[in-house]
Amino acid sequence: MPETATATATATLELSMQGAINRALRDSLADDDRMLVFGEDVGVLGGVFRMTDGLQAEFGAGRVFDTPLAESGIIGLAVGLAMGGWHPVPEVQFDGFVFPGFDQLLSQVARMNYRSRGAFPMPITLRVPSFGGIRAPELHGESLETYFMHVPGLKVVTPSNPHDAYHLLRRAIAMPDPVIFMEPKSRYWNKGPVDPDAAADLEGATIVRPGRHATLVCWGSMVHRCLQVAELAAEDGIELEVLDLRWLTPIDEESLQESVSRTGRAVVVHEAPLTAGPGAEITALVSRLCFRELKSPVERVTGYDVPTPSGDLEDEFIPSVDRILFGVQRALEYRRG
Amino acid sequence: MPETATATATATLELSMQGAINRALRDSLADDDRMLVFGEDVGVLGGVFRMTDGLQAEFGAGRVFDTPLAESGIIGLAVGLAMGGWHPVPEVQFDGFVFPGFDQLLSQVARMNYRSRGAFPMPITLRVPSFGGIRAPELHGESLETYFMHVPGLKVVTPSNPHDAYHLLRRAIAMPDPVIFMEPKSRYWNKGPVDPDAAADLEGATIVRPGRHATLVCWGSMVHRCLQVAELAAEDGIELEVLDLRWLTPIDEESLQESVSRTGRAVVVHEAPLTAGPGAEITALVSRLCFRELKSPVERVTGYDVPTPSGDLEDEFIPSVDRILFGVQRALEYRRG
Amino acid sequence: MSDADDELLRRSYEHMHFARTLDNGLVTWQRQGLVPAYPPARGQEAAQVGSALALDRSKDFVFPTYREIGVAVAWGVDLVGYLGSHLGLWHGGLWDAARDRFAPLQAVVGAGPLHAVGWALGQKLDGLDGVALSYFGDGASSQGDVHEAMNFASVMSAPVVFFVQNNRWALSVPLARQVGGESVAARAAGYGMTGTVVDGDDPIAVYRATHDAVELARSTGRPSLVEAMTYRRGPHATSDDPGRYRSLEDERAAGVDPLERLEGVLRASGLADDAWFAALVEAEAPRLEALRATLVEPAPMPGDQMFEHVFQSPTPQITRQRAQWREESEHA
Amino acid sequence: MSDADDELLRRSYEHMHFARTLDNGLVTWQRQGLVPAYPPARGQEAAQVGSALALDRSKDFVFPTYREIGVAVAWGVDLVGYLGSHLGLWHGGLWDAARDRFAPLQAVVGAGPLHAVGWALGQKLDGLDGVALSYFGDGASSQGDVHEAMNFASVMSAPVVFFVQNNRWALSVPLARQVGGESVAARAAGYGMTGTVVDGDDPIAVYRATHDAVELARSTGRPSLVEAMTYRRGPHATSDDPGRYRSLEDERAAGVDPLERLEGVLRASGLADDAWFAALVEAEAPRLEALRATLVEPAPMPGDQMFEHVFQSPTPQITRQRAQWREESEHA
Ligand SMILES: Cc1ncc(C[n+]2csc(CCOP(=O)(O)OP(=O)(O)O)c2C)c(N)n1
Ligand SMILES: Cc1ncc(C[n+]2csc(CCOP(=O)(O)OP(=O)(O)O)c2C)c(N)n1
Ligand SMILES: [Mg+2]
Ligand SMILES: [Mg+2]
Repeated sequence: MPETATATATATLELSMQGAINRALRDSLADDDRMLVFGEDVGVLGGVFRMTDGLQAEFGAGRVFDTPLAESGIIGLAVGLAMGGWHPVPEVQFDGFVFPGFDQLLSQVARMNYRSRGAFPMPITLRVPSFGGIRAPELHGESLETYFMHVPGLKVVTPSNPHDAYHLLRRAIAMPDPVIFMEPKSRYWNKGPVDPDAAADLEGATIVRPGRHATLVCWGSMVHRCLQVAELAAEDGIELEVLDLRWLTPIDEESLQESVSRTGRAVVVHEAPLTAGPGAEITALVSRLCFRELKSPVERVTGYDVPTPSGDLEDEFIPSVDRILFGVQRALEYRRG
Repeated sequence: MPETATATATATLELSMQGAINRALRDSLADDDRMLVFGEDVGVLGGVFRMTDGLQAEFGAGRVFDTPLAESGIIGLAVGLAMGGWHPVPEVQFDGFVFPGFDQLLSQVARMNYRSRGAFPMPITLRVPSFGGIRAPELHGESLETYFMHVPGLKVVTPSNPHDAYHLLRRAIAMPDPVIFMEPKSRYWNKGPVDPDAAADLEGATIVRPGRHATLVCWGSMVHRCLQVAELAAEDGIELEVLDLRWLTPIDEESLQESVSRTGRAVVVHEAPLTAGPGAEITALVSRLCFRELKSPVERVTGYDVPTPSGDLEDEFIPSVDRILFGVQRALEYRRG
Repeated sequence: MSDADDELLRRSYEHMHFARTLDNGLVTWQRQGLVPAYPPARGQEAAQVGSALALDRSKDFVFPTYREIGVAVAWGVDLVGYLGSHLGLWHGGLWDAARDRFAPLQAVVGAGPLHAVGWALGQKLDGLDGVALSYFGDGASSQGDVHEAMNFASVMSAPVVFFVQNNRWALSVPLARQVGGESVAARAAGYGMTGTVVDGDDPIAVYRATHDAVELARSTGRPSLVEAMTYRRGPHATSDDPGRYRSLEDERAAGVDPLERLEGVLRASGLADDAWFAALVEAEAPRLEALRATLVEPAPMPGDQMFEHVFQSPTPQITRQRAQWREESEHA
Repeated sequence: MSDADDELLRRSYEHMHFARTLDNGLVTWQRQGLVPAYPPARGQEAAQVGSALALDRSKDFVFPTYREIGVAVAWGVDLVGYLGSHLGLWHGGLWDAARDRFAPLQAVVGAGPLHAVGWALGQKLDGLDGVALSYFGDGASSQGDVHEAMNFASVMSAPVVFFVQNNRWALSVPLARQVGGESVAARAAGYGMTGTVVDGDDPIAVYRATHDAVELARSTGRPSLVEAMTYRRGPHATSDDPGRYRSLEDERAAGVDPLERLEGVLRASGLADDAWFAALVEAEAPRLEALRATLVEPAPMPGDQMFEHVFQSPTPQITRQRAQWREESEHA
């Protein structure tokens, strides 16, 4: 059930990420009357995750509407609407169902501004409930960072907490370029403070816990887990820095370099499969940017090179606290030469 | 115009890559009566690149046939045929038109063996004319390595010369798993010796030119260019090793490690855009496997993070001899600390 | 009515009733925490059972979605294996899909029909006369893949029957906002094939329409489409709350439940009496209990199964990752 | 015939003739090495010009494929810019696609119709009465996207006209192996919309059918489909050799060339005489020569344009790559 925002004495609200995203959509719809929300079941139902709850009632079926069940159609429709000067914010119901819309996304959304030499900007924010962790059916728990990051013309962002979710989504919607907004569905119902008026510092990455022995590089669903790991490691006197990248395109190379140069070691954590995963790019960047400072090879703790397995096996697939700790240990125990 | 194979005194033939691929298809069709070839314009016409020339005439329209113009249909058809015990070898006419078939490729071809716990193997070889260099229209010159490499359940291979093309294709077709066969279309018409009976040593990567100052890591269309670079560098006394990876899934990590550990420096060259490109994985691997031996950060000389541009700009986009030489120079001139 | 028809009526009822019993059981077990999630087929039993019975188990092949429990029951799929998917043990399910000629569950709406076309084309190439039955919904009809499947089947003359369960809802979206023209069967003519609308709550009507379509495919190789008009009487899945998007009036417009209807027919025609119905319910109890027992303590899926089926011939990377997984799980 | 019809006949001929002249020119210039590749529209001029003239240049919007030179001519697109795409200067072309209400060339067969639907839906949401004209071919009709576009347009009532140039070939594949049922227009009914077949070699018939479809869309918001039956009289593109897949008989079955046919009508009805035709040809010469001149020495496309349009707001990565590109090109 969607919750109602409960205002505290200050402007800070206690919201789940679902509440924060719902509110960001509502506030953006109110501010920008060219913005449209559409997708499968986002209208009357309010979305299978209730992200669009109440929006059709408030803004009408012209601004917030259900489409037929066809992802290529949804994304292609967004292209045409953007060509007509609208700001589409479509939803794809689950990560794995971006694939049927892949051609429209890669060949059209990402290229129309280019193809038209700027005559048709594509201010489209595609919301994609992402990653695993809810023991869902097949193709409802995919981590598609790589597929998005490799596409020239797309920007990619993912929040790890309600406050960032609110502000990053509002920022994405306001941007003149297409943005893939990856929502960590396993964190939808976790609450946190949201200050709608304090948008500071959402440009790049952010250090969510400072440390000095190694940097855990993460985003979205894995940030909370990395914080748990850091807490456990601290009991053994190991101080891990946790860097929440937030933006996967563009990657905040400066923050990455600054942190890892300081700690000398990095462990990248993600749910996506290892090979050619998002961690490959981050590892390549760190290996170059911190070449002199790196005391050990960058560790990657990731999903395996297997299809996201069924619910019963999901905990074996998604990086666990233990697996991340093993990665940290490998990094710390490495001795050069 | 397709050529006729001209047998020399020995068993070695002088064939273009087009001729070698055409012959590999023919020989495989002859050996395996469950094999089927289909796609857009592959039947009567013999393919826009004449790869399937003469095959329908020889094997009939039941084994080699034209489909309607729909890539998802072509790939989905292959899945059903494989479920019925056939060995489909479909063609997608150009790289960029894999995208409309992406869902069937990722969610079905790559997963059906897994989903069915081996009840339905997918011995499908998908031929994809790939990479740029022929000044073609939009989406006819894409480099999709990353999109394929990141998919659990797919194998990926690309030849750089006619002999490898013949044997790698025959091997791919004979494999019980789905293989993406990326054909370097800019090399289709270059001739070379093909010995159909000598299939030795096609498992992993191969050193196509030995050297000792740095390793150029490349595959497909870029191998020839890297050889040119090595030749030029040799005039200046710089001995570059050229490693043709051939298999992008699985990557031959041993050969990579052996070569770069020896030379101490690596330059990865590919046409695909930089970010999250195939070079990211290779850089990540090398940075880990050769951590102690690397004298400089791995260089990546790649396409830029822009959509493959039109013919007039293609030479600016695809790594040129000069740009590769700049990369080599950066690697060689790097001084640690 | 012939004896064969009488027998068909009784067999249909048996399968439909057991499908309903199992469906109800799964919804209950989901509430009890034994099953993570389940998409009920309530109301669609006549369409599912009637169509399944029209096939030849020895040569035809079923391509299901995720809601075909009635088909699975009538077809005789190993139900413990079938439930493996809904239990979260293995996405595609755990029955032997090749032996049972019943493809793994398909999570991608609209992706299956192309597989049916490919399989059917293979039959033709092999000179065999098997027919593929492709199940999908009114919502799925919107997907591009379904169009491509129908066009391919027509152009290539693949012996496939496209069987649409039009249950009037695709999750929360009603037929009128899903299907331009509001009839999937009306699309068939545009592909040069027959489209038949049938009362999907009457198993005999469904059986006949499907049987005709299967015979057409078997004898001529031509595809066709059967649209069974029915109603999704339950939620989309156990996590869904239909009250948010449809009213009780909506639901009442569905008419009499197909099981009640068939019970009436059986009683009115004297084909079954109280004793027959009581015996049927009694015979179901142990079957249901046996299935429930497997849910209470399902055999856990070993983690290494995750690596086992990625390839027929695994890569060194998979082998290494599997070893690392084992090492880390043992030492954790 | 009314004066307006007379005028329409003459205007159609003018545009069709210039489109043909330019088309011929491009084929020649391709052989001369001035143009890398070109897909001729030969034979489709009546379909293209007749449909384009039925639109309102001030409010409607054209979504072309890659073969619509006749539409571009009739619509008045800046032709130097239009040729930019075929010259390899810029994929989408170099005219101002927003100002000219003529979308960039579309290389992905079947991708455009969804854009037309989106644009048309936007008109409706804006309370405007513009109509989108979506061009595509018989081959494109096989793509899933085209199905999704028609269904979306119908369900959402988007004012769009799907205009199919059925030129009987999709590269080497003939209609019968492409379109199940062999009629794209026959598909329209299945979406609850009108489908009209029209003689695509008669510009007036095409004009009228398109005009009706546009008026229907403008006044009711309903989409519809017009299928113009024509013939691709040239190769698929300059690189193609149709002799490999079709015979001269095939080609002769196409009937009289639409330009010759229209010339006959104009002469027979006394609407044009030798002098009129001669004047027309004479007026074309300088236009053609001016275009040729731009091809002989096209303004080179600066390399940094590659980076310029990736984003409206570029990333640091793009900016850095652009700088590196400049440095390396200058020092190379
Ligand atoms: C490609 C894809 N998009 C979205 C979904 C999410 N989803 C699952 S079932 C469903 C509705 C399907 O409706 P219909 O085809 O009518 O079948 P029914 O559920 O009524 O049996 C949706 C939207 C999905 N599984 N696959
Ligand atoms: C998605 C996609 N697949 C394949 C191609 C290659 N291709 C370009 S045009 C063409 C034939 C198109 O036929 P049709 O739609 O009838 O248009 P026509 O060429 O006859 O004008 C093909 C196969 C493409 N451009 N896009
Ligand atoms: Mg339904
Ligand atoms: Mg055509």
